Amino acid sequence: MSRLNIELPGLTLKNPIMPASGCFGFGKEYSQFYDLSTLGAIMIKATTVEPRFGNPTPRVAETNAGMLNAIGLQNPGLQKVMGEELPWLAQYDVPIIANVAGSVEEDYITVAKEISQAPNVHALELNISCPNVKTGGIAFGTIPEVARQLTKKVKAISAVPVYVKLSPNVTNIVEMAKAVEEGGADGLTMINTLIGMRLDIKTGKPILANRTGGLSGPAIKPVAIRMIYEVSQAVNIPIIGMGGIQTAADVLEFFYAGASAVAVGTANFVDPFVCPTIIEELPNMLETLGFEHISECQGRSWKKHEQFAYHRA
Amino acid sequence: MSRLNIELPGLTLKNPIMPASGCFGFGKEYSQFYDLSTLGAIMIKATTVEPRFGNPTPRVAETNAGMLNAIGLQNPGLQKVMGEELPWLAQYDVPIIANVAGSVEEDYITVAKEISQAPNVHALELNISCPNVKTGGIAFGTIPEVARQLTKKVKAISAVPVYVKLSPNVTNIVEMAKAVEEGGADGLTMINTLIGMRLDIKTGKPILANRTGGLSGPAIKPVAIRMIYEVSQAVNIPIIGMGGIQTAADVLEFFYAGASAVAVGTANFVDPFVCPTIIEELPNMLETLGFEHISECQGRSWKKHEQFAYHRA
Amino acid sequence: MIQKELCKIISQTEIATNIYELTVSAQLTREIVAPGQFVHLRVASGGDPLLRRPISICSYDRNKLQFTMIYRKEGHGTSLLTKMVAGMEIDILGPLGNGFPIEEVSSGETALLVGGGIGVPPLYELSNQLAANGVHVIHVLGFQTRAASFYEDKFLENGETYVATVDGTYGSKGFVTDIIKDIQFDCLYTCGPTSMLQAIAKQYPDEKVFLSLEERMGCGIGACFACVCKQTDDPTGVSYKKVCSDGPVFRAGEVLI
Amino acid sequence: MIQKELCKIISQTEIATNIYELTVSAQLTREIVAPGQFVHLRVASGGDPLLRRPISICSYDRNKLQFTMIYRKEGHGTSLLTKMVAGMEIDILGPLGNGFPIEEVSSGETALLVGGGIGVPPLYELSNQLAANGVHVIHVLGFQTRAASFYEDKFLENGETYVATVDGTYGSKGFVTDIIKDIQFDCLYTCGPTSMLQAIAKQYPDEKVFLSLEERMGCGIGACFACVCKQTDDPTGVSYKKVCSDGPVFRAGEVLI
Ligand SMILES: Cc1cc2nc3c(=O)[nH]c(=O)nc-3n(C[C@H](O)[C@H](O)[C@H](O)COP(=O)(O)OP(=O)(O)OC[C@H]3O[C@@H](n4cnc5c(N)ncnc54)[C@H](O)[C@@H]3O)c2cc1C
Ligand SMILES: Cc1cc2nc3c(=O)[nH]c(=O)nc-3n(C[C@H](O)[C@H](O)[C@H](O)COP(=O)(O)OP(=O)(O)OC[C@H]3O[C@@H](n4cnc5c(N)ncnc54)[C@H](O)[C@@H]3O)c2cc1C
Ligand SMILES: Cc1cc2nc3c(=O)[nH]c(=O)nc-3n(C[C@H](O)[C@H](O)[C@H](O)COP(=O)(O)O)c2cc1C
Ligand SMILES: Cc1cc2nc3c(=O)[nH]c(=O)nc-3n(C[C@H](O)[C@H](O)[C@H](O)COP(=O)(O)O)c2cc1C
Ligand code: FES
Ligand code: FES
Repeated sequence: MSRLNIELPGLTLKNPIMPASGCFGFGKEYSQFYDLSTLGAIMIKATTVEPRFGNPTPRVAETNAGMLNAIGLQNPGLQKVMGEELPWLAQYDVPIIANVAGSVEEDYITVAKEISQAPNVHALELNISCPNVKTGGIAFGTIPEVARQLTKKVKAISAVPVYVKLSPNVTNIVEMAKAVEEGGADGLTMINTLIGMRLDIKTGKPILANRTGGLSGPAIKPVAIRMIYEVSQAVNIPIIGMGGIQTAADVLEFFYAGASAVAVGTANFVDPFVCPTIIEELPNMLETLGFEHISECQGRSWKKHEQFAYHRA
Repeated sequence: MSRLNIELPGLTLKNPIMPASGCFGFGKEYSQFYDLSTLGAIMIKATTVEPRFGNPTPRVAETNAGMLNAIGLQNPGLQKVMGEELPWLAQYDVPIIANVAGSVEEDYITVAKEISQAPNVHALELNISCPNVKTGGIAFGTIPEVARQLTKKVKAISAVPVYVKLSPNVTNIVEMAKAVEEGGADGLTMINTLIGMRLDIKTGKPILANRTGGLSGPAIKPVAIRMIYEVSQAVNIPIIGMGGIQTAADVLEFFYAGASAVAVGTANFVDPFVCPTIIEELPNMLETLGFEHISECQGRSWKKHEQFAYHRA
Repeated sequence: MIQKELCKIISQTEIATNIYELTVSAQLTREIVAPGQFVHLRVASGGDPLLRRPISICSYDRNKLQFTMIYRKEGHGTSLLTKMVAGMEIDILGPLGNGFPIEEVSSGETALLVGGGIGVPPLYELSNQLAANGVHVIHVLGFQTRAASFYEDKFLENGETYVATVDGTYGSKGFVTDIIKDIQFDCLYTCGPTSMLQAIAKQYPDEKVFLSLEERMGCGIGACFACVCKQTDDPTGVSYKKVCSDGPVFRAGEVLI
Repeated sequence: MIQKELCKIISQTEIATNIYELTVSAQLTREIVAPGQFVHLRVASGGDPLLRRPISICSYDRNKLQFTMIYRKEGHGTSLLTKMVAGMEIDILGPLGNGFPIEEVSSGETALLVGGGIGVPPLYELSNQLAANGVHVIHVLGFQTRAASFYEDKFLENGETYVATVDGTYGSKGFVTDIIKDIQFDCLYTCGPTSMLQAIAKQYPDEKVFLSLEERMGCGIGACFACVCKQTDDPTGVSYKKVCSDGPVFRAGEVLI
């Protein structure tokens, strides 16, 4: 019996562990280390209509228990992703979640329409929250009405369920979540990176060429947990949680907060085997804690105990 | 020659290092370790009209490179602070910045009016950003117009300059900063804690009795630096920077970002000697980097190099 | 006075399953004034973990300037601590807090010392000092299981010692509270899980009982208000004690537990 | 193939001021295919520091399954690394990247190896392999100061070796670019500060020159796009190479530096 299988809109997951967008490329590099079919799903790198080079380097800087990145959505563009990356990934038995990015509404719509038709793309992740792109983007991620509108338009043309990726850089995350739910989102993914900066002690200047960057890694985990805790109680669509996950225990913390699946980002850089390791460790950890299935953990931080009648511990 | 003295509204500082509010009580505990007169200033614990017990325990939880707290503004109340704590502190040659908190406007005004008259209180720090109190507070820290109004009213009755402490839990920190500048603030202090949460792996429940808490420590430093970088370019009042400072190098990073003085919070718990250690190390570090005075570092991340003609490096 | 000192590790041994005995050489031993005080350990020089860890002083030797702690490997911090070996240095802040009042019981009187699990260590120095004062000392120690039990032989040197294990693998099966029912005493000192302290306080509302409390801490020195507990007798609703600096030892009934 | 391995430290020595030579026993030595490849080291098991550190392979021994790195104590990560001693284990990911193409120069021809500071180490294995192939190898090594110089004697065993120091405390005063002006070669290999690489690339627009680049890295394996550089010949404006997986060695002119 599997303790880990999860059903989400568009996604039948062997397990709820997937690499986060931008932290796994299009999978090739990690296929050197393990069979990608072990993964619950793969969130591929953001795709835009045209190829993008992204920001100048340095693009990463280290922080305490975290890192900043300002890659700037570098990607080979829609045609190449459709023609090369997705077909390559099709050799694996793993659903793909395509991360869709853009500067204006039409960009999102063009990418979403086409990429959602790729046979192995089972869901879209609408990236309305990338902190590293100058033009556009920011309003989509911070103004509820703008986010709702975009979600609605993308939903109208997408061949697969649409998850919207929320930015943590807002005063009221619940309001954002409700707006995209209203717009028809099938699910949420959260959180994207916090906006941060590091300065070089010798020059006094930003370490990142882009000046600011997105903060990820264990440092942001408490912010992610808090936001998922709040949002999961306010919406009726599932959440794929992320932000600093490194261990099986972290995964449970995200489930307790209200997530129904999780993504692992930065930790892949520290340990390329982190996803399969977590997948391997989870069943034992569930067993020890007295859970028969990981879904029993979902929302445990706020659900009343009656709802856990089947729970042994 | 001192490389460290700084003049700010109401404050003549021997050096720009001060313990942050809530992390130093009213100084007594740390006076066991060193002479409090070595400090640039002291930001005392938030004071409210009435004594407050604060939140139930546990009130702290550890996170990667940070901690969560939900003390809930425990304090002995205005009368005791005026009658006992401030007179006790008067034995030291150190300006006090009084942190003023409340649930409604009148609370702030009552405390500000009276405490600003204490002879050793040289400035107020208006705490519109405490994430750990249920009633009120939150609107003051997140709605620009509300913050502006409150600042204006407190300015009108305060006998000393007023600094406003900004919350990082907002979409647009620059907007908040400008609003309180318009309201007449003499300076800003930033950042207060990010809202975060931790769940217990065994029970699934929040570790903090208050559920959520304020995230502080090195984990949040990149967020603080980014916000100070943005705000210092947008306003004409000085900033006292804080958020994760542990070392003399961190202090310079805050100056480069645009701060004119800094406060050290969580690091006091890790090393009770952290403030005097930084004060001792700063002059050498400045010397090595070729600065004659710490003020030369201020805003270096965004100021044009011409403005640093006197700088040797 | 509280010191912050880099202390050299003299020895570290796993004396029971996941239970470590750690002895350090420390000038701050001079400042220890009572059994039941604790220290705050920094287990990593960087920020992971960031906060110090409170650990009780189990015994100390003012002549050798050494003291010993016993701790259980729990989470991240104590796991890292187990990796340290003799010769390495560890950053210690202490001694902290107020310990057990040994003057509350006189020569010839009987003291009952009740420890649960990782609450047992601070009772050891207490036992030594009481025994040295001619007090009749009885120990009741509770552990989860035999493999996690320790120091019974050491306590035996000072007086009668009863052991209970939750799973019955050693001593009597059950809780310390079952054993102590039949024991007479002039003063009771206890340290252990909160549920145990609550039961004991309830069992002896009119006796002289001293409890050592645990609470999550920030500073450990009274500055951050992380570790407060309410005073029992509280007309205003805002009176409190800090476990780190007013405690960790309180007289039963003094604070709400 | 890239391996992730816990490697035992055989030795660590400070061979010049703040310059450490670290030798580890590693199965992954088998996978090293060219001088100039690098590894990614995890210096702490927790999150501080979080990311791995890229360090070049300085020499390796396929029989003993050992390899040696030389690094400078710079910031937090390398400082922690200096604390590790023989017998401890270190988490290594590697070998990474593509090294120097030794087949570009044949027996009897002359190779000029130009290293600056901490760019010197990867040239050592290169020198060994070229010398073994019968190539005439000339070394030009630049250091800040005498105290930071290392390995001159080792390079001397393979061929002529010139040293320059910025402050003139050893060898000729000045930069490696001054020395190499008068040297004839068939192929030039270089590793060091970007400014040095730029100067060399400019000095020899028409010669065979291979540069090893440095860039801040995330993953080290080509997945994160942290370490890209633009291709020189770029009609679209979006062509790039990744320093970690396409490099770190590139032919001069191939990418913008
Ligand atoms: C006054 C006092 C004396 C103590 N004496 C001893 C002793 O002698 N031997 C011993 O084994 N343990 C003792 N403890 C408990 C010990 O402090 C915790 O087991 C330890 O802090 C756990 O740290 P960790 O990193 O392994 O666990 P984690 O769960 O990773 O710790 C996370 C955070 O929670 C805090 N924390 C976790 N459990 C406790 C706890 N029970 N009490 C207070 N804070 C906690 C940690 O300090 C840390 O800040 C004492 C606690 C207090 C308050
Ligand atoms: C392919 C390659 C090979 C290298 N080989 C060597 C070698 O053989 N010997 C040696 O001493 N150094 C080498 N370096 C440089 C070495 O990686 C840095 O000195 C080291 O990462 C600094 O880490 P730190 O924690 O001490 O410094 P910190 O400044 O604390 O590091 C902060 C962050 O910046 C990164 N960083 C800082 N400096 C550099 C740099 N110059 N290049 C890349 N990332 C950097 C760190 O990896 C880390 O992520 C190499 C770099 C690359 C890219
Ligand atoms: C190097 C890097 C690149 C990223 N690129 C993307 C991206 O293209 N699209 C996206 O939605 N999120 C991107 N992210 C954000 C991650 O998907 C994830 O939301 C975030 O890093 C938090 O998770 P973590 O702490 O596990 O890394 C990127 C993150 C990193 C570190
Ligand atoms: C335990 C604790 C209590 C705090 N209490 C207050 C407070 O009473 N008033 C206030 O304005 N800020 C309070 N803060 C916030 C700090 O003053 C500071 O803004 C924040 O911790 C970031 O700095 P740091 O990372 O150096 O701790 C508190 C922080 C901590 C950790
Ligand atoms: S731990 Fe800070 S007051 Fe007790
Ligand atoms: S470091 Fe990640 S692609 Fe090169």
